[in-house]
Parts: sequence; C-alpha cells; structure tokens
Amino acid sequence: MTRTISIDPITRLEGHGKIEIFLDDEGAVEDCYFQIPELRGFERFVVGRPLEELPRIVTRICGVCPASHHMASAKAVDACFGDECPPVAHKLRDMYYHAHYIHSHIAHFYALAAPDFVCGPDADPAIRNILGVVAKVGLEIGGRVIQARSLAQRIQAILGGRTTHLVWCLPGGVAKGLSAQELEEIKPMVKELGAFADFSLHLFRQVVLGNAQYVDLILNGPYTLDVHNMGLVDRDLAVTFYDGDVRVVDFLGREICRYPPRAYAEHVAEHVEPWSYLKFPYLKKRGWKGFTEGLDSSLYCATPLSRLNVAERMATPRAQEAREEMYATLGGRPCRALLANHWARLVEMVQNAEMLERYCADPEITSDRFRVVPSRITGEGVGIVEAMRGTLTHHYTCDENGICTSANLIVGTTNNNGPIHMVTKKVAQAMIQPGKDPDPAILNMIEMAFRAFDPCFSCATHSLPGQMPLEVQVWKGGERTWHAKRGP
Amino acid sequence: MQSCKIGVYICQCGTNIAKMVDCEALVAFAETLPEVALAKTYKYMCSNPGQDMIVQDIQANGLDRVVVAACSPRMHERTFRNALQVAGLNPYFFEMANIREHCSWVHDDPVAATQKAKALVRGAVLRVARHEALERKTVDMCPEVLVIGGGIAGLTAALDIADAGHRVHLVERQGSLGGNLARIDLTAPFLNAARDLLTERITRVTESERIDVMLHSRVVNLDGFIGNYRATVEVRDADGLPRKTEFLVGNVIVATGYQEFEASRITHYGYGKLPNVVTSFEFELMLRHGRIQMADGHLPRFVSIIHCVGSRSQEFHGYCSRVCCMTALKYAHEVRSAIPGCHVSDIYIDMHAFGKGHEDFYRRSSEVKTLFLMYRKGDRPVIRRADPGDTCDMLIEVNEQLSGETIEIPADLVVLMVGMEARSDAHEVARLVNISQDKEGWFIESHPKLDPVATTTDGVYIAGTCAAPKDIPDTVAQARASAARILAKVARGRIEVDAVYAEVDEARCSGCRICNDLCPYSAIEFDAVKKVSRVISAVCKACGACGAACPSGAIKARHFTDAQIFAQIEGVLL
Amino acid sequence: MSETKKLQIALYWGAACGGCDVAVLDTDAFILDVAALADIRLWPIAVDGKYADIEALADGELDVAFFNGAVRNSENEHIARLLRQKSRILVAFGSCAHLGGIPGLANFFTRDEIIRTAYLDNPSIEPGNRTVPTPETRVNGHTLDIPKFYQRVFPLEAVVPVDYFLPGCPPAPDQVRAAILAIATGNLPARGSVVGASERAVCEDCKREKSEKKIGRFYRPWEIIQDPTKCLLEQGIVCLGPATRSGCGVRCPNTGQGCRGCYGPLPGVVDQGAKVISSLASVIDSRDPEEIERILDGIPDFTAIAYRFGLPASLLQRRIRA
Amino acid sequence: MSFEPRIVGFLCNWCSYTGADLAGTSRIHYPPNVHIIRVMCSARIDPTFVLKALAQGADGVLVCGCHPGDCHYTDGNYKAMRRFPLLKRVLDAYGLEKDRVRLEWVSASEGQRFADVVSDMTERIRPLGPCRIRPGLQADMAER
Repeated sequence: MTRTISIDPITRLEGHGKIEIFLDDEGAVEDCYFQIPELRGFERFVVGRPLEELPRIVTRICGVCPASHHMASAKAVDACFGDECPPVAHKLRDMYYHAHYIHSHIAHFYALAAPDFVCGPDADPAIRNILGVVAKVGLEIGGRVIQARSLAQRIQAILGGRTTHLVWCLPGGVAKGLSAQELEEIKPMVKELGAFADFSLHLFRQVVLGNAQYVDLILNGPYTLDVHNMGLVDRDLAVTFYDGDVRVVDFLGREICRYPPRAYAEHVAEHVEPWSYLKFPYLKKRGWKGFTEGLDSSLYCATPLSRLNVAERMATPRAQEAREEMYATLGGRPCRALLANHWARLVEMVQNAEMLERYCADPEITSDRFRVVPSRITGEGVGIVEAMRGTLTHHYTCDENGICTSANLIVGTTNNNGPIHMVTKKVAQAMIQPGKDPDPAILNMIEMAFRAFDPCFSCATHSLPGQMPLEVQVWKGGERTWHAKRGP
Repeated sequence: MQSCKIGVYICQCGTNIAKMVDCEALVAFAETLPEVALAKTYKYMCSNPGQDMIVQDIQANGLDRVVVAACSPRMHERTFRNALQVAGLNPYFFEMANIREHCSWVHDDPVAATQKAKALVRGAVLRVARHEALERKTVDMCPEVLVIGGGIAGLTAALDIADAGHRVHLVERQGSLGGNLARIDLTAPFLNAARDLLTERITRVTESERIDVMLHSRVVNLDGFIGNYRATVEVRDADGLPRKTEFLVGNVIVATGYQEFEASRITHYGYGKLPNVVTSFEFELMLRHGRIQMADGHLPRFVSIIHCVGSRSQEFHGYCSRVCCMTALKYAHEVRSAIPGCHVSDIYIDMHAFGKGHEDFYRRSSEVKTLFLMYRKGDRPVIRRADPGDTCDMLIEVNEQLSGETIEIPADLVVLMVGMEARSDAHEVARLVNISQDKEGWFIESHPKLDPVATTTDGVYIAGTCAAPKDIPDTVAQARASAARILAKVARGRIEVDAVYAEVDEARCSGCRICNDLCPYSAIEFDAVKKVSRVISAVCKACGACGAACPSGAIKARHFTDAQIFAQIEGVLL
Repeated sequence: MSETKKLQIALYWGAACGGCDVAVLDTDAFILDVAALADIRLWPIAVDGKYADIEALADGELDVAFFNGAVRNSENEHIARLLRQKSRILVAFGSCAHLGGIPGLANFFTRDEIIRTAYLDNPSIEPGNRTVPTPETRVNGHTLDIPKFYQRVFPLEAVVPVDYFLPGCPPAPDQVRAAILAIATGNLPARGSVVGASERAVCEDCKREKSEKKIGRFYRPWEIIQDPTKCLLEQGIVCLGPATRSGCGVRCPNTGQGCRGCYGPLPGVVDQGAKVISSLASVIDSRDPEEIERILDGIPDFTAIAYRFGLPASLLQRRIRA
Repeated sequence: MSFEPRIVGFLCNWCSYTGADLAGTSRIHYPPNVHIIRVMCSARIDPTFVLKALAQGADGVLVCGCHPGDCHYTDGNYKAMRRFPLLKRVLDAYGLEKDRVRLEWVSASEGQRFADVVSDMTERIRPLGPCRIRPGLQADMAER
C-alpha cells in the first residue's frame, strides 16, 4: 500500500507549489514530486501586441522582479528593432537594475532568509518572520533595513518613474532621462546603500559565520546538488546582471559552454512533465537525462551562487574582496552548498552598490541622448538578463510592422525547477525513514532548501516569494494517517 | 432606483394597430412587466377620451410613470406629455413605444408583429422606470426677427411682424426685392398682375421704420438658440464693398425661395440651341414687354407649350412643381389674346388643376381652341428644326396618348414649363440655420401636416417655396403662419427651453477636454480655474455627442442617459 | 467583548504576480503600524499560512481579506470561495482581482492555444515533445493532481461577491495605506464601491498641459520624441488617462508613456474600452472614411490597449470561441 | 422553428427614425427583426450601447444616422462615422462576425432604404445563426 504525503501549498516561496511524497510499503520514500499548479500563458497572449507594449506587459509576469522582465523584454525588443539604443540608455537601465537588485536582495535576505539565522531555525514559526527579525536585532536596525529597501525603491522611481511594473524602456532607449537635479537627489541614497551593503555583510559574518552550527549546516547539510551552474559574465568573465554572455560551468568549475543570448536555443531546451505546469530546462546538447545528478547531468542551477560560480571575478573591488572571503570560507570555487546563496546574494549587493556609485560619478549619465527613434525593424530578438533568481530569457519575433508574432520565455526560477524537484526528494529521503513517522522538522528542512533558491514562482509559477508554510499529509489507502503543518 | 407605478396604454389606432397587433395580448403581457401597475388598451389614445383616461388613472391610481404604445413619438409624444402635465405629473415620466410606424404598418405576420410589439413595450417600460423628472427652463425672448429672402414670402412675413410692432431684419441677396414673383407678368388663374401684388408690399416694407432691409446681403453666421440668436450679415455698401453687421434676434424665417430648372439639361428639347425654344420665365419677359415674338422678330403662327420640364421625371425631379399647369393655361390664353389666329398647342402629361378656380380656368382655356396633346411620362416629345420648305420653324413629334397616334405638329415658338427646384445654395442656408433638407434639397418641416412652418430647430421657421413648390396663396399663407407663430411666442415674452440637454458632473470631470471641441453649438466651455468643462444648457441642443464621448462618464445626456438606454436595450431583447 | 479586539486580516492571492504584495511592503514603516493594529492571520509573503489554516477558521472570523490576482484555475477559485466564507469584508486588491488584469489578456485566446504555445510550439521545447500538463496524471502508479486550467480568466467578482475594490497594478502604496486605515476605522463607503482611487480620471492629476483635442495622426510611442509638457493624447500618443480613475500618481504619463488604464473605469462606466473607443475616435480630425481608417491604422492592436487590464471584466469578456 | 435574428437598431431621431416612420406611413413591409431604440443623434451612440446589446443577447446591432453632411446637429454623424470603424476593429478582435454590426446612413425620406437595410441585414445574419456571445459567457460559468 502506497502512502502519499502532500505538502500543499508551499506558500512562503510563492504560494503555488505542491509537493507529493509517495512512500513504499516499508515507509521509505519511493517518489517525490514538486508540482507547480499555475500557468498564465504570457507567451501566447503577447502575440499580436505591438513590440513596444511587451516590456510593459511582461512586468506582470512577476511583481517581485518586474524590472528583470522589463529589461530582458526591452533588450529583446531592441534586438527586433536593430539594436539602435544609445549607450546612455543602456547605462541608465543598468543603473536602475542595480537598484532593483539591491531592493530585491534586501527583501529576500532580511524578510525571508534572516528569520532562519537571526531567530534561529528552530524558533517559533510565529516569530520566524521579518517582524521577528526586527524584534531580535532591534528597532533601529529594523528601521534601517526598511529604509534601505525604501531607498533602493526610491532610486528606481526617480530613474524610471515607477518601481513595480515600470514602463520606462521603449524601442530606442528609455522614455525619460536622469536630470542633474535628480542625480544629486540620488547620490546620498547610493552612499547609504553602499554602507548598508557593507553592514549586511558584517551582520552575516556576525550572526551566521560566528555560529559554528550554522556554518556546519551550510557546508554539511543535505543541501548540495551535483548539477551545473549558469550565469551571465561580462567580457572580463566578471559577474554581470543586465548584459553579457551566458556561461555554463560544471560543478567542478569547468566551462561547458559560453554563448551570446541569440544562441540560447542551441544550448537550452525545456522538458515537459504532465504533472506540473512548470517546464524543466536542461542543457540541450546533452539531451534530457531525467532528474539526475553527476557530471553527465543535463540539469543546472541559475542562482546567485551559480552566478558567482560561473564568473572568474566580481566587477568591482569591494565585491571582489567579499567574494574571495566567501570562497575561502566555503572551501573554494565552485561551491555546491545551496545555503551559500544567501551569502552570494550579499556579495552581489556590494557589487550593485559599487556600480551605482560608479554611475553617479559618470558625467554621461545625465545626458539627454537617452533615446533615438529607431530606423528599422529586423524581426527577431533575444534578450537575456540575470534576474535575481536566475538567468532570464525573452525571445520575440515580429512582423514588418513590429507586431509580435511569437514569444518564448525561460524564466529565472524555471531554470531551477529540476534542481528544486531533486533537492526536495533528497531532503524527503533524509527525513523520512522506514518505520518512523515523518518528522515535523521535514517542514523546516524543505523550507530552507527552497529558500536557498529564493524561488520566485511569480515568475515561474506566478505567485510570491515568501514564507513557506508547509503542510505535510501522509496518506494510507486514501486515508490521512499523519498530518503536520506550520501555521501562524 | 426607487420603485414606481407604471401605467401602460396600448393604442389600437382604430384598426391601424389592432389589425396586426393583438392588443389584448399586449395588455396581458404588459401587466407581467416589473413595476407595471395597470395596462389598458383603447381605440384612440390620442383622442380626448384617451388622454383623459391617462389623466384619471394618474390621479386615481397614483401612477408615476406612463408608457403609451401607439404611433411614432414624433407624432404624439408632445400630446401625451401634456396629458401628464395636466395630471400633475412631470411630463418626462413618459415614454412611447412605436408599434404603428415601426410595427403594425410594416409587418404582415400578426404573431411576429405582436411579439415585436411586446419587445418594444418592454423596452419602454424598463426605460421609463429610470426616467427622471426634468424641469424646463425659461429664457428671455428677443422680439426682433430675421427674415432671410425678400420674395413674396419674406415680404409678407416681415410686414406682419412689423405691423405687430416688432423689428424685422430683412436680408435679400439680390439688389431688389420681389424674388421670383417679380419676374412674372400675370398670375393664374385670376390674371392679377404680379406687379400689383408686389408693389404695395415692397413700398410698405421699404418705408417701414421697423423693417431694416439689407440688399446685396447674406447671412454668414447664426449662433445661439431660440429667443437669443446672434446673426452676422454681410452687407454690401454703395461701393459694393462688403462689411459685416451683427444683431440679436429671437426668431428666424427662412424664405429663400426656389430656382427654375435648367432647361438645357433636357438635350432633345434643344434649349439653348434652337433659337425659338424658350423657358417659361423668358416667355414671361416677353409678356411683360408686351410682345410675343420669335427670335427673328416675327410673330409666331404656331406656339407650343410643353409641360413638366424637369418635373415628374425619373432623371430629374420626381415631384410636381404645382404651378406650371395653370401658368401654361394662362400662356395659352395670353397667346390667343395677343395673336389672334395663332395656333396654340399644349403638350402635357396630366393636367393638374386642383386649386381654387383652377378647374374653371382649365375649362375656359379648353374653349379657346387650344390643342391639347397628352404625352406619357418618360416619353417626351421631340423637337427638331423644320425643313427649309416647311412653313414653320420647328416640328414637334408627340406620341399622343389619347389617340394612340404619333402626331407631328408645327411650331414657331416652344415654351418650356420649367419646374421649381431647391436653390443650389440651399445647403449653405440649411447649415447656417441648422435645419434639414430632404433628398430633393427642400427644407424639412417639423411635421409635414401638423407643423408645416416650424422646423426641427426651435425659433427657425420656413415659408414659401424653399420648403417645396407652391403657388402664391400657399406661400403667403405659410409666410403669415410663420409670422403668427413667432408673434404668439414673442407675446409671451419668455420662452421655455427643452429640459433635455447635457450636463457635466463637475465632481467627475477631470478636465481632459475631450468634449470641448465636439459640440457643434460651442455649448461646452472649459473653466480654466476649476479645470472642469461645463455645458451651457440653454445653448445645448441635446444631441448627446459629448455624453457618448466623455471617457469619464461625467457628462449626462438628460433623458437619454446610459441607464435609460441600457434598460431599453435589455427590454427590447425580449 | 470586554477588550478591543484587534482587526483580523488576511492577504492572499489568485493568479497574481506578487506586485500587490510588494505594494503592501512598499508602504514601508506602515507595515509595522499594521502589525500593531491588526493580527495578520495570513500573508504568505511575510507570515506563514496555508489553505488548511484558512479552512480552520470560523465563518466570518476574518474581518478583512485582501485577495489579489485573477481567477485563472480551479485552485484560485477554491481559495476565493474559502476567503469569502471566512471574511466579513472581502477586498479585491489590485487590477487582476478587480478587472482580470494583464493575465486577462489570455481571454483573447483559448486554453488550447495557450497550452500549445507553452508546451508544444516554441523554440526551446524538448525536441519531439508531445506532453502537456494535465489535471490528473498517473505516474508510477501514483496519481498526481494539478488544478484545472480554466478556459479563461475571471475577475474575483465573477466568482464570489466582493465588498470593495482597490484598483491598480499595483495599487499605489499611499492608496493601500489609506484603504487599510479606512477599513481599520470602519470609515468605509457603501459595499460594492471602489476604494483607494479618485472619482475623477487620471487627467485630473496629470500636470501635462491640456487643450481642445483634434488628432490627425496617432504615433506609436517610439515614433516621436514627445514634448514632456503637453498632453500625450494631443501629441497623438494613445493614453487611457481620460478613461481611467486616478489614484496611481500618474505613474506612466509622468514617465513619458501613455496610461494603460490599470485603475479601471470611472464610476458608472460599464466598459472602459468602449469609452476609449468613443472618446478617442470622436476627436479624430477627419470626415473622410478612408482617411479615418488610415489614422486608426496608427494604433495597431487597439483592442489590447483599450482592454489592457479589463478584458475579463468588459462587456464581452473574451474572444468568441467557435 | 427557424432562427429569427434579434437585432437592436439605434436610430437618430431626425433622419433615420423619421425614415423608419416613413417606411411605416408608406406601408413598406420588412422583416420584424429590428427593434428600434431612438436617440437624438447618431453621435449619442456610445459604443458601449452596441457592446451592451451584444452582451445582452442581440444577434446583431444596426446603427443608423443621417447621411454625412446632413446631420440635424451639423456633424454628429461624423462622430459616429469615426467611432464605428474603431468599434469594428475591436469587435473583430473579439471574434465577432462582421455582418452582425452595421452602420448605415438613412435619411428622413428614405423609408424604402430603411426597409431594404433591415431586410438585407436580417438575411445576412440568419445564416450566421444565434450570436455566441451570451451563451458563451454562460457556458464559461458552467465550465468552471
């Protein structure tokens, strides 16, 4: 008799996830499925729309990382229009994107990851949240976190007119530039964010690295996967977010491939399972090999840690220092410990802050040459950016009037669908032993695994990044024999 | 929405409706509709007993909404609104369902017609439940009148108004008064001299202190609304230089007359090519000069008169020009008197002699040995130049209907009875004063039978042949009627304007200014301080364009609100 | 009840992007006030919770539930019904719950067309793939369920009665703040009302200069460099501002882009897109049918602009299926 | 029973409604499928009315105004003329058959023309069958 354990929904990641665990007669995990129950169909319903509308439609794929979709879309549209976007526009977009990264990383680190470390993985779930973090670190620090996130949002609003669901990019550039006055307004904010990024690293060292138990959890828990890494790199093979080539490196650090965005379809394909609305991307040249680890695997992760793993260096000096510290502590590059993603996120945040400082000092940034009227329509374009949660691809074709004729999207979190499915099973197998009732701690274990990916199923499954109140149900012969839940 | 008590009345219109629509079934159906308190059917709802029934039911049963399913609202909406008013109910709590013109008269299946009538009644019932009480406003009535056109109609109207003590602005395009009538010698059938009819009037008009005659002038703009029009007239001074003058009037009479049909359009009559083919107006000129002669100065021995030139034909005008038959008889009479022994032939389709004394005139004309030849519509006589050896100038070939033979007759002079047609500039006038034209170009009356001098624009009246061909008595009657209508209104001093107009809910207006340029009457003004648009209700003509266009739903077209029309849509989709 | 009971609130979603929750986070320090003011019983982005927790509540136990996202599948509907049952006040939060939102553009297509594009006809799909997700799958003898993907998108109101609508994609944080305070203090308009938005159109708050309108040509936004001081519409750039409630802070026109109507129609307007048709076309500067068509050609895909956020709540709701 | 299209007609008061009245006084017979709603001017016809009628179950919608240049309100019909093609584009995007919605100019003197328009429209809609909008929306609710 098979027993089924159902974890439904996986809220704190995005609401719309479900895990089914099937036990064999002995009570050992036979199968485990991570299911995404949601589809919205953006790839279909952007067809027929004028291309310039796409960047302002696709933001609604994800309200958490709308700028990622906006930028990837804008770049794909630029390509369809013959890539005439002036350099200042690219700089402004990149600047915006760094601010967006900071806002998102702050939200993730403090609201989602920090409760585990600051409050402790065993803390009462009722206080294991951002409010609990504030209670623990004090209102002053809590206030500073909220303020830093707010500053990052404010910089975006000044640059692009809006934060969530911006409408700023259009074929040929951006709809508004940055005035000298606005730049002066931004400068002190950038300074504060730089200081805040350093502060966050400091806090991480203090709270996490200062606790041997946490370090052990990161390095030796069940949270490693032998799959490959994907991320964007610039010409110097440094970490980059808005623009670059895609690089895939295996878990031993060897380059599998490096390609420009337009070649994505030669390198990535998506597998479909009938039991999930979310597809499973894999390395196309290797073929679909199922949910397997190892050097032959065709699966890869695309996470902050992956980005650091595929790159040879950071693009800025303080970030490079932070990166070196991280790899030195975790036993070198590449790193396979999924929980190290939290650290990688903070390293990235330092680079984001430094890049903002760099743009603030760039005399060209307030130029009024932020837009040109495009002169041609070429018909096809691919735009790839690093979304916070993975490599994000938008691929469009259009007719001679610039009307979208097809669209294909491979969204950040989707890249990680296979690895998430696998790590879920791994954790389940570690936690569910034959003859033993499922341990309620399975909830937390799975939650922490997920949180490492920061899976944004708004993007992929289309719900929210967030807490993961889990519910585990064990079914025997159609009857629920065991039930555990984490609730408020 | 508050609940209401609706009375539904199904008019049988004698048998006009009842023969095709099952009125009893309609009553039974109406009784099932929401908020209908009672439903009745009656022979003639528009009759006094019919109206009384409504009044009594309102008073006895506390009805607060009324639907009458009968003829077109264009016919009797006003009648029933008045009945409501008599009963003390706001007249806008009324709606008509048109089950005659739009139903019983146009369908031949009683079942389908009854079904359609039910849908129309349901539409009216659902609509009337959403009607609102509307209050009519009154505005001052300027007693001065603008008369456009100095022909017999314009002159007559101007005199009546001036005689009543009010100022008239008479605008005439030509350099003299009199219009087309001034081109005519004697009038039929009593053979009064046109000159006698006109001279007395022209003298009185030009001498009147109350009539400001503007010759060589034209109205170039008319703004405003009944009681309050502002006219701009372009006047030519002694040197022929145009200057503009502006003045206020309360009402306008359009009496711009007609033009004659261009005879050369019928090529085989040879007008313009054959020297002895003349139009009736050219013949009038001969009569006025006292000598009927051919182009070479000789007296004609054979005169032919051809009727219906441009009238009653498929290619030109389908209508009858009304005055030509009698004028033709008059010509026959005058030719015979002027040139004894001259052979007169009268080539006609039918002889229209319907006016007072006309038939008698026809009989007398037949007695003066006029040769009457009847041709068929569409089979016109053919005129050709006679051969050199012939004793006449031309030969006319007619397929004569009474004898059934093709007859060829000699002619030295052919008179073409050219019909009347709408002036080629009638369109400009129509736009200027905002009235409609029918497909022939004639101005359209408010109602062809019951309101023949008013137009669809309040304060603008039509008189004479600008509305349709007519003879002098009809023209004069219409002129005096329009003058009387105006005088009656002027006498009241103030004028009630329709309560149906658009209004802006300022709390909803964002000042987007979409509507600002849409109003044909410039009734929408933008308040730059409050940043809202506003409708000047007295100027608004209730077309509803702004209401439909307002993207915010801030403009309400009163009595044609979205809610009312939505309800009617729902209702008619039975 | 002897002591003042804290407000019991829940925030939950259907087919959503998460932007609405970010909008709540964007109220910044106000969140702390909310925490003091209310018990957040359910808010997956920040507080743990799941279906079973909602199910365990007594009917009407929640004072307010904020539902964001549209109803796209059976699971969304299930949650909507559950929240309706458990809450005294149900608020449709954001454009998707209010009008269907951008996911509602899917109503121009059939379910099969969407599935086909996502899983069969696209350049990165596994070569030879013929698998599509299905509500019930047997794998290794196990049954796996996923929600039923509906033929079309519904706004929340199509599924359950809604007490208030808080529009916007996403709602402006100021409006969220004001609406939550209004609810907390019981200072609410009649049920069924839109809250957190103006009764006037976006133009009211738009600083661009406006004059009488006559449009001789429409431009796509990339076709001209626009004058930042003048009304976009007067420059021929399609803007739904006149037909859209204000409250957003004029975010898009201030950025130099036309409004797309996320705050929905004005009070009493039943079909926002129809009002856009009517107003926009009325001010076209031509009386020649062919020229009018040419001018209209300047707005390709007009329908998906006019109904960008409101297709599922429009009068016709979706494309007609064979 | 054969399918009888239900058509809602929006007619301007001054030309088209009067034209329809003239068809009546002239006893010109035409099919009973059009149910007329009177508005003062074709410019009052908000596209919402057309959509509303379709959503309420109309199989067709007829919009009639004065001939261009002949509007009682000077140029109201030009507003209708401008809105209509945009509405048609929208209806096309919704997948509605072209023949179901029609704009015609009918003057006060064109009773025959009004009758012809109604006959022609009825005959064009008949083979299309009932409009699928309303049953489709009802089916959506049932399908959930």
